[in-house]
Amino acid sequence: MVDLEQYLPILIFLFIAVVLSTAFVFLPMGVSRLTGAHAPDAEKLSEYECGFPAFDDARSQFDVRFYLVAISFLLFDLEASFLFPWAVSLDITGWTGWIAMVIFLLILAIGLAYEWKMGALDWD
Amino acid sequence: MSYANSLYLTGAEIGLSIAGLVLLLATAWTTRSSARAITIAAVTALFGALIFNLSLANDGVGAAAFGGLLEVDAFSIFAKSLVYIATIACLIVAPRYFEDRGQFRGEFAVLMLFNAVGMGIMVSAVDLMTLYIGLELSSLSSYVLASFARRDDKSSEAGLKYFILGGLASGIILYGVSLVYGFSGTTSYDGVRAAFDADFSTGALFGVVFVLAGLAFKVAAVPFHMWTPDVYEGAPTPVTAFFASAPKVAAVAMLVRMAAVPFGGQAEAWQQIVIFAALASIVVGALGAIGQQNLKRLLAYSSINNVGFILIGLAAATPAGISGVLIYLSIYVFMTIGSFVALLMLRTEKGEALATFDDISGLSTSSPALAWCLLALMFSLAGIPPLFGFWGKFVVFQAAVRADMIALAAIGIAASVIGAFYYIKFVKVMFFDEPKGAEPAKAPVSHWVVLGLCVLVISPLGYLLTPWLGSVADAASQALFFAA
Amino acid sequence: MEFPILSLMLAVPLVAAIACLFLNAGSARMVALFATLFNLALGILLWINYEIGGAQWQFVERAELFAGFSYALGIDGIALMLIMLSVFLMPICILASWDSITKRVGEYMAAFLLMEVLMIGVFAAQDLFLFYIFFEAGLIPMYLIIGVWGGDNRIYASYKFFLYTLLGSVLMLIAMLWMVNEAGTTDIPTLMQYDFPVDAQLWLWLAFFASFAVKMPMWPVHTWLPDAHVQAPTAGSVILAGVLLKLGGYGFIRFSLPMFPDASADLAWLVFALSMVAVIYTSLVALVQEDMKKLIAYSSVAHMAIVTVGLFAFNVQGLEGAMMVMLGHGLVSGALFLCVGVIYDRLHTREIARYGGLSINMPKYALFFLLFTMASIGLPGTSNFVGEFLALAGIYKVSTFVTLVCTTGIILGAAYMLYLYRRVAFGEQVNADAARMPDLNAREWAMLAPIAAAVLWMGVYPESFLAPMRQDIATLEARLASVAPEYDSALTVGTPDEHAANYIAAEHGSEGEH
Amino acid sequence: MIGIEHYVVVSTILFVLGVLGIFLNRKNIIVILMAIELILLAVNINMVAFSAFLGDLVGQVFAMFILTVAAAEAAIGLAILMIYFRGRGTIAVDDANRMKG
Amino acid sequence: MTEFFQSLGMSYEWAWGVATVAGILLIALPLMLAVAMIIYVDRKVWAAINLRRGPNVVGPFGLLQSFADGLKVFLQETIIPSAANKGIFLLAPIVTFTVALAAWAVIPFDAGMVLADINVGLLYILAVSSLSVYGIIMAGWASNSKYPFFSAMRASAQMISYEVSIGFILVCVVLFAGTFNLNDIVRAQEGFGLGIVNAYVVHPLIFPIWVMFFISCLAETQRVPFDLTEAESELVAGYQTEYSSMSFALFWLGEYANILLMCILNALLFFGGWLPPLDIDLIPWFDIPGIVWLLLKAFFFFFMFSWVMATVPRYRYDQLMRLGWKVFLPLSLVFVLVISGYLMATGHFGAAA
Repeated sequence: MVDLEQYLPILIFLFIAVVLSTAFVFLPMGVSRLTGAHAPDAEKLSEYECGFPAFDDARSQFDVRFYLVAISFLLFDLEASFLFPWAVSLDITGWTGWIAMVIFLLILAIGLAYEWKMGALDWD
Repeated sequence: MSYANSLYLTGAEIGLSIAGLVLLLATAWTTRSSARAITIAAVTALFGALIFNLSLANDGVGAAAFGGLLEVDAFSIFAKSLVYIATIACLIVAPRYFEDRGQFRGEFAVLMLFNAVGMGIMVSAVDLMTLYIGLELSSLSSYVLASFARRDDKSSEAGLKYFILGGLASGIILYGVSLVYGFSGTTSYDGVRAAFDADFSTGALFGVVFVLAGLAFKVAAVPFHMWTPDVYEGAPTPVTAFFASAPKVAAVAMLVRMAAVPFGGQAEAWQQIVIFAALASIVVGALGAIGQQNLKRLLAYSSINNVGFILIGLAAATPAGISGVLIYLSIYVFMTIGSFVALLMLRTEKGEALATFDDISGLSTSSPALAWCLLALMFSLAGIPPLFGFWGKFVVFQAAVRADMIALAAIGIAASVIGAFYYIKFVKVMFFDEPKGAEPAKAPVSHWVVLGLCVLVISPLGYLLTPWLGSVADAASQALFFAA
Repeated sequence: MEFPILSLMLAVPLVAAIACLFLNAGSARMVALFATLFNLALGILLWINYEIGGAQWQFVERAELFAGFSYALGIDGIALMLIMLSVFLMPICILASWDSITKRVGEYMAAFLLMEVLMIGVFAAQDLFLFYIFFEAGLIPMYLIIGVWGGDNRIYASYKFFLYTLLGSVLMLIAMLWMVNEAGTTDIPTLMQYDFPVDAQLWLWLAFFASFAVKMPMWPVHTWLPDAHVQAPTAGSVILAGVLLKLGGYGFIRFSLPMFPDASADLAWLVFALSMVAVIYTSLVALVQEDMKKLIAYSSVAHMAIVTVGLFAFNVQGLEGAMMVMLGHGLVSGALFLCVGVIYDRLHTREIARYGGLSINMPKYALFFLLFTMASIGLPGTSNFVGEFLALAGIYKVSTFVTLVCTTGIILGAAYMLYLYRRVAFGEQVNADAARMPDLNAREWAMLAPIAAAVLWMGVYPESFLAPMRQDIATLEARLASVAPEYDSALTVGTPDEHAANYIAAEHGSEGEH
Repeated sequence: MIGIEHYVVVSTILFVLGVLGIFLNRKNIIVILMAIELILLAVNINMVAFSAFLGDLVGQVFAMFILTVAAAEAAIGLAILMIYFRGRGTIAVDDANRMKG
Repeated sequence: MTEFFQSLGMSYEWAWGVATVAGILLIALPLMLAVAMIIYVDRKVWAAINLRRGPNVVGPFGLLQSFADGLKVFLQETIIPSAANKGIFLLAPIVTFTVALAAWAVIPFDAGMVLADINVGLLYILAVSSLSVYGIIMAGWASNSKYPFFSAMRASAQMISYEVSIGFILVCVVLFAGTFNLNDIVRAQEGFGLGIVNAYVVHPLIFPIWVMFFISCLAETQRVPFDLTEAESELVAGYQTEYSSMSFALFWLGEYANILLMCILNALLFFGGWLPPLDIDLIPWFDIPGIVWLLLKAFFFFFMFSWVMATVPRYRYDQLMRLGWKVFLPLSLVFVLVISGYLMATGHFGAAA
C-alpha cells in the first residue's frame, strides 16, 4: 500500500490555501465598505467594452479551432499518461515495453500527422 | 508462448490496423477524389484479413495470444469472418450513397477498418480488459460513422443519440465489469469463471446483471432498444446496413462468449434475463414495426425482432443453442445486408432515397428484379420456408425445445407471426399496390452483385450450405463450452 | 435405386417456374401448360406403377442431408391419390387462366407451377421437416396469387390467409421440434408408429390441430377462406379448394391420427362439435350468399366438416369416406369454381342476381354446371355420393346424433346448391348482357370435360380410387383400434326371430339329411 | 477505518447520479456528456478501490484504459455535438426529435 | 520539525499537526513575500534593460513598491459586474491562487526539506498546474464580457497546448531519473555530468529538451513573448479585465507564484536542484545550505524570464500555436523515443530505479 499519510499535508495545505485566498477576496469587500470606497453604480457595473454598451452576448460562438485544440490536448495528454508508468518501469519491461511504446507513439504520431495535414493545427 | 506466435494469431487485426493507419495517411495526403481508391484498398485489406482469418482455422485454433488476453478459437474465427464479410459488403455499397450527397471521403473506409479491428478484438477477447478496448474501438468509430453525413441533420442526430446511449451502455458494462473484477479478483474469463464457481455473491450477481444489461444495449435488445429506430433511420443507409450487421454480430458473439465462459457456471442467473429480453425483443420488435412508414425504421424494428430470436438460442444455454445463435447470425447478416442494399438501390436519379412505403409502392412493375429480391429477403426475414431465414429460426427453436424450453419457443415463434405481418406488408406494397412515386434509378453493378449474393445465400440454395455451416457452428460453440 | 419419379415430378414444374419468370406471356403459358401436362403424364405413370397391396411406402427416395434432416420422399395410396388430384387439376388451372390473366403472366405461371411443386412435395414428403417446409412454403405463392391477381379486396384477403395459416403452422413447428427431440427421428413412417406419452400427445395434437384446422378450414377459423376464394383469380380458387384444403385433411390422416391416437380419441368430441357447427352454420350462411364464389366457398367449409367427422370416426368406412369426399370435393368444387370463372370471364361479376336463364344461351355450360351441382349435392353416380355415404356410414357407427346433424347439413347443401343453380341457369333472362354471353369455347370444354369424366368415374366405379388406399386405411384403422370409441349405434348381428312372417318350417331346415 | 464498502457505495452513488443525469435531464446535451463521464468516473473509483483492496494491479491498469477511452469518447462526443449544433442551432435535449415513430 | 514540537511536550499527533501547519505557513507566507519582491525585481530588470530606473520611490530603491501596490488594491472597491455570474466570478481568483499555492506542497527546498514527500511529486505538479486553466476559464466565462472571454479562450488554448509537450518533456526527465519523486530526481543528478556536474542539462540529449521546457514554461505562464492573453493592444487586461481590488491582485499573485514555481522546476529537474553545481568541494560550498543553491538557481531563471520579457517581441497567436503543436509536440515525442532508446541501448537507468 502507498503511504497515504504523505498526502495529508497536501490536504491541509489546500485547505489553508483556500482559506487564505478566500480571505483575500472577501476581506477587501468588507474593508471597502468601512472606508466608503464601496459605491457601485450601473455604469460601473456594466461590462467593459471600450466605452460602448455591449453589442451582443459575450459568450457568442467562438472559433472552432479552440475546440480542436481542446480535443487534441485531451487525447495527447492522456496518451502521455501512459508514458509515465512506462518511463519508470522501462528497466523492468525491457525491449518489449520499449517496442510496444514505439508502436504506440507511432500510432499517436500518425494521428498527429493526419491532424496536421488536415489543417486542424493551423491558425491563420 | 512466444510473441511471434501471438502476433501471428492476431495477424488479421494487426494487418487491418496497419492498413487503416496507412490509408488514414493516404486520405490526408491525397485529394478527395481518391476516396474510391481508398475504399477499394480497404476492401482488399479486409479480404486479406478474411482469408488469413480463415487460414487460422487450420492451425491456430484454441490458442491464446498475449498471455491470455485474446483467444483464437473456432468461435472467434467464425464471428470474425462474419464481421469481415459484413464490413466488406457495406464498404462496397457505400461510395455511391455518399457521392450522391457529395460527402464521400476516404475516412469512411478507414473508420470501417478500425471498426473491424475493434470488432475482431471484441469477439476474441477472453479478458475483460481486451474486451473493453475492442468494444470501445468499435463503438467510437461507430459513433463517427453514424454522423458521417455531416450536412444531414438526421445523421448528426443519429450520431448523437447513438453516442449518448452507446456511452451509457459502455458505462453500464464497465460498471458491471468493475464489480465482476472486484468480486472475482481477476479480469480473465477463465479466472472469473473459476472464482464464480467457487463463490457467487450478490455483488457478483449485480456485476453479471450490469454487464448483460449493457450488452443488451449494444445488441439492441428490449428493454434497451430505444435508440435503434432513431439511429437506424438517421444514419446514412450504408452505415445503417453496417450497424445492423457487423457490430451486431460482434456484440452478440461477445455476449455469447461472456455468458458461456465467465458466467457459464451461473447460467441460471442470467438465463431468466436473456429469456425475458428475447421474448420482449421479439414482441416489441414486431409490434413496433407495425405502422412504420419509413423503411429504414421498419428494418430497425426488424433487427430488434431478430435479436430476440438470436437470444432464444442463447437462452437455451447449451452448445446447440450457441451453435444456433451462430447459424442465425450468419443467415441474418446476409438477410439484413441484402435488405439494406436493396434500400440503397431505391434512389431517384438525383440520388434521393426512396424511403417510405409510398415511395416503393408498385415497385414490382417499375423494377421487378429488385422487387423479387426484396420479396425473397422479406419472406426470409419472416422465416418462411423454403427461404434460408427459416433455417435460422429453426435451429434456435430446436435448441430451445431440446433445452426443455417449450414455452419460450412457443411464445417466441407465435410472436413471429406478428412480425410476419409487416414483412408481408413490404411485399404487399411492392406487388399489390399501384405505382405512385418515382421510379428508382439504375443501380450500380456493385450493388447488384452484393444484393445478388445475399439473395443467393438466403434463397433455398442456401440450404446447400447447412451441412457445412452446421458443422462449423458446432465446432465454434464447442470451443466455447470446453474453454472453461 | 429405381427411377426417382417423385423428384422428377418436383423438378419439372420447378424448372418450368423459373423459366416462366423470364419468359414473355405467350411462351410462359405454353411452358406452364406443357410442364403441367408432363407432370400429369408422370402422375399417370406413377399410378400405373403403384403396386396395390405392395409395400406400404413406394417410390421411396432418401438422401440424408444434415442435422437429422433428410430429403426423403415416398408415397402410400393416400398420398398417391392426392398427388393425382393435384397433377390432374394443374393443367386445368393453367387453362383456366389462359385468357383471364393478362398482367404479369410469367410470374403468375411461375407461382402456379411453384404451387404444384409444393403440393406434390407435401404429399410425398417422408421427412417431418421436409413436410413442414413444403407445407409452409405454399404460403408465398398463394399469398402472391391472391394479392397480385385477386379482386378488389385482395389485400385484406391475402393478409388474412397468410397470417392465419402462418400462426397455425408455426405452432405445428414447435410440436414437430419436440417430437423429433423426443423420438429422435424425423422419419414420418417411423413417427407414425411411435407412441408418444399420452399427456404430451394432447399438446402435440392441439398444435397440429391449430395448423390443420386453419388449413382445412374448420369453424371458427374458416373465415379466411371465403375472403381468399372471392378475391383469388379463378385458377387460384380452384387450386385452393381443390388441393390446398386437402392439406388439412391429409395432415389429420397422416399426423394427428396415427401419431397421437390417444389424443385424437380424447379430443374427437371437439372435432365433432366444431364440425357440426360448421356443417349447419356454413350451410345456412351459404344459403344467403349473393356472391357465387362465396357460396361455393362456404359449401367447401361444410364439405370439409364431413371429412373431419369421417376421419374421427376411427373406422374404415369413415376414413375411406373422408378420403373419397376429399378427392370428390377436390374435383367438384374446383369444377364449380371453374364454372363461375367461365361466366365471370364474360361478365366480370360474381353476383348471382346479375345472371339468370343461362341455360337458354349457354346450354352446354348449363349442362356441365348441372352435373357439378348434382355432384356437390352428392347425387348417386357422382363422386361425392360415394364419399359422403361412406363417411356418414362410418360416423353413424360412432354417433347417431352427429350423423343426424351432418345429414341435415347435406340436405341444406342440396338446398343452397339447387337454389344457386336455379337462379343462375333457369328463370327469365333479366339481364341483357348475361343473355348475350356465348357458350363454352374449346378451351373451356377442355377444362370441364375431364373433370366431369373423373367425377362420373369416381361415382360409378369408386373401387379404382379406393383400392390403392385400402391397405393404408386398414393399417391406420389397426393403429387406431385400441382407442376407437364405443359405438353408440353398434350394428350387432341379430338372432333371427323364431316366427318371422315368412317362416315356413324349421323342421325342414335340415334337408341334407335326406 | 474506511473499508472497501465505502468506496463501492460512493461509486454506486456516482453511477446512479450519472444514469439519472442521462435520463432525467431534459435541458442540455452537454450535461448528458458529463453524466456519461460521471459514470466512467464511478467505475474508475470501483476499479482503483478493488485494485487496492485486492492488491492486484490489473484494476489500476484498467482504470488507465478507462480514462483514456473516456477522453476519446468525450472528444468524439463533443465533435458530434458540434456537428449537431451547426445543423440545428440548439443543444437542448427536447429538440433532438427529427425522427419520430 | 515534528520532533521539535514533541520536545515541547505535545503528543505526536498534535506535534505533527502543528509542525505541518507551521511548515505550510513557512512555505506560503515567504512565497507571497517572494512574489511581491519578484514583481519588483521583474520591473527593475526590465527597466534596467530598457535603460530606465524602474520603481524607486517607495522605500529604499523602491523596494516597498509592491507592498504599496498591494495596499492600494486592498483598499479598492471590489466591483462585480452586473452581468457576471457572481459565484463563479468570485470563485475564479480563489481557484487560481489556491492552485498556485498548492503546487508548492511537494517542492523540496533541500534534501528532505519538503512538506509532502510523495513518490509521484512530479505528477502532482503536472496535475495541479493543469488545474490553473480552470481559474482562467472561470474568470473569462463569469465576467460575461467579450475581452475576458476571448482572452480566457486564448489563454486556456495556449496553456493546454504547451502542457502536452511539457508532459512529454517531463517523461524524458523521468526516464533518466527513473522516479517521480522530486527529491530522488535531484539526487539522481548528483555527479551526473562526468561525475562532477550536478545537473542533467549537460547531457547532449537533455539540453535541447531543457530549452523546450524553458520556452514552454514561458508559454505556460503567459509570459512574454507569449503574453497574448493580455496583449493590451488587443484584449485590454485579458481575462482580468473586469476584476478589481484583491481579486485582481490574486491573479497577479497566482501568476507570479506560478512563474516562480516554473523557475524552481527548471532548477530541480535540469540543474541539480539544491545541489551545488559541481560535485567537487572547490571552495567549501558543501557547507552552503541547499536551499540557497536552489533559490539562487531559481533566481537565475527568473532573471532569464525577465530578460526575455524585456528583449523579445510578442508572438502572433498562430505562430504560438504552430510552435506548440507543430514544433514542440513532434520534437518532444521524438525525444521521448530517442532518449528511451538511448537508455535502453546503454542500460543507463536512473539511480533510483
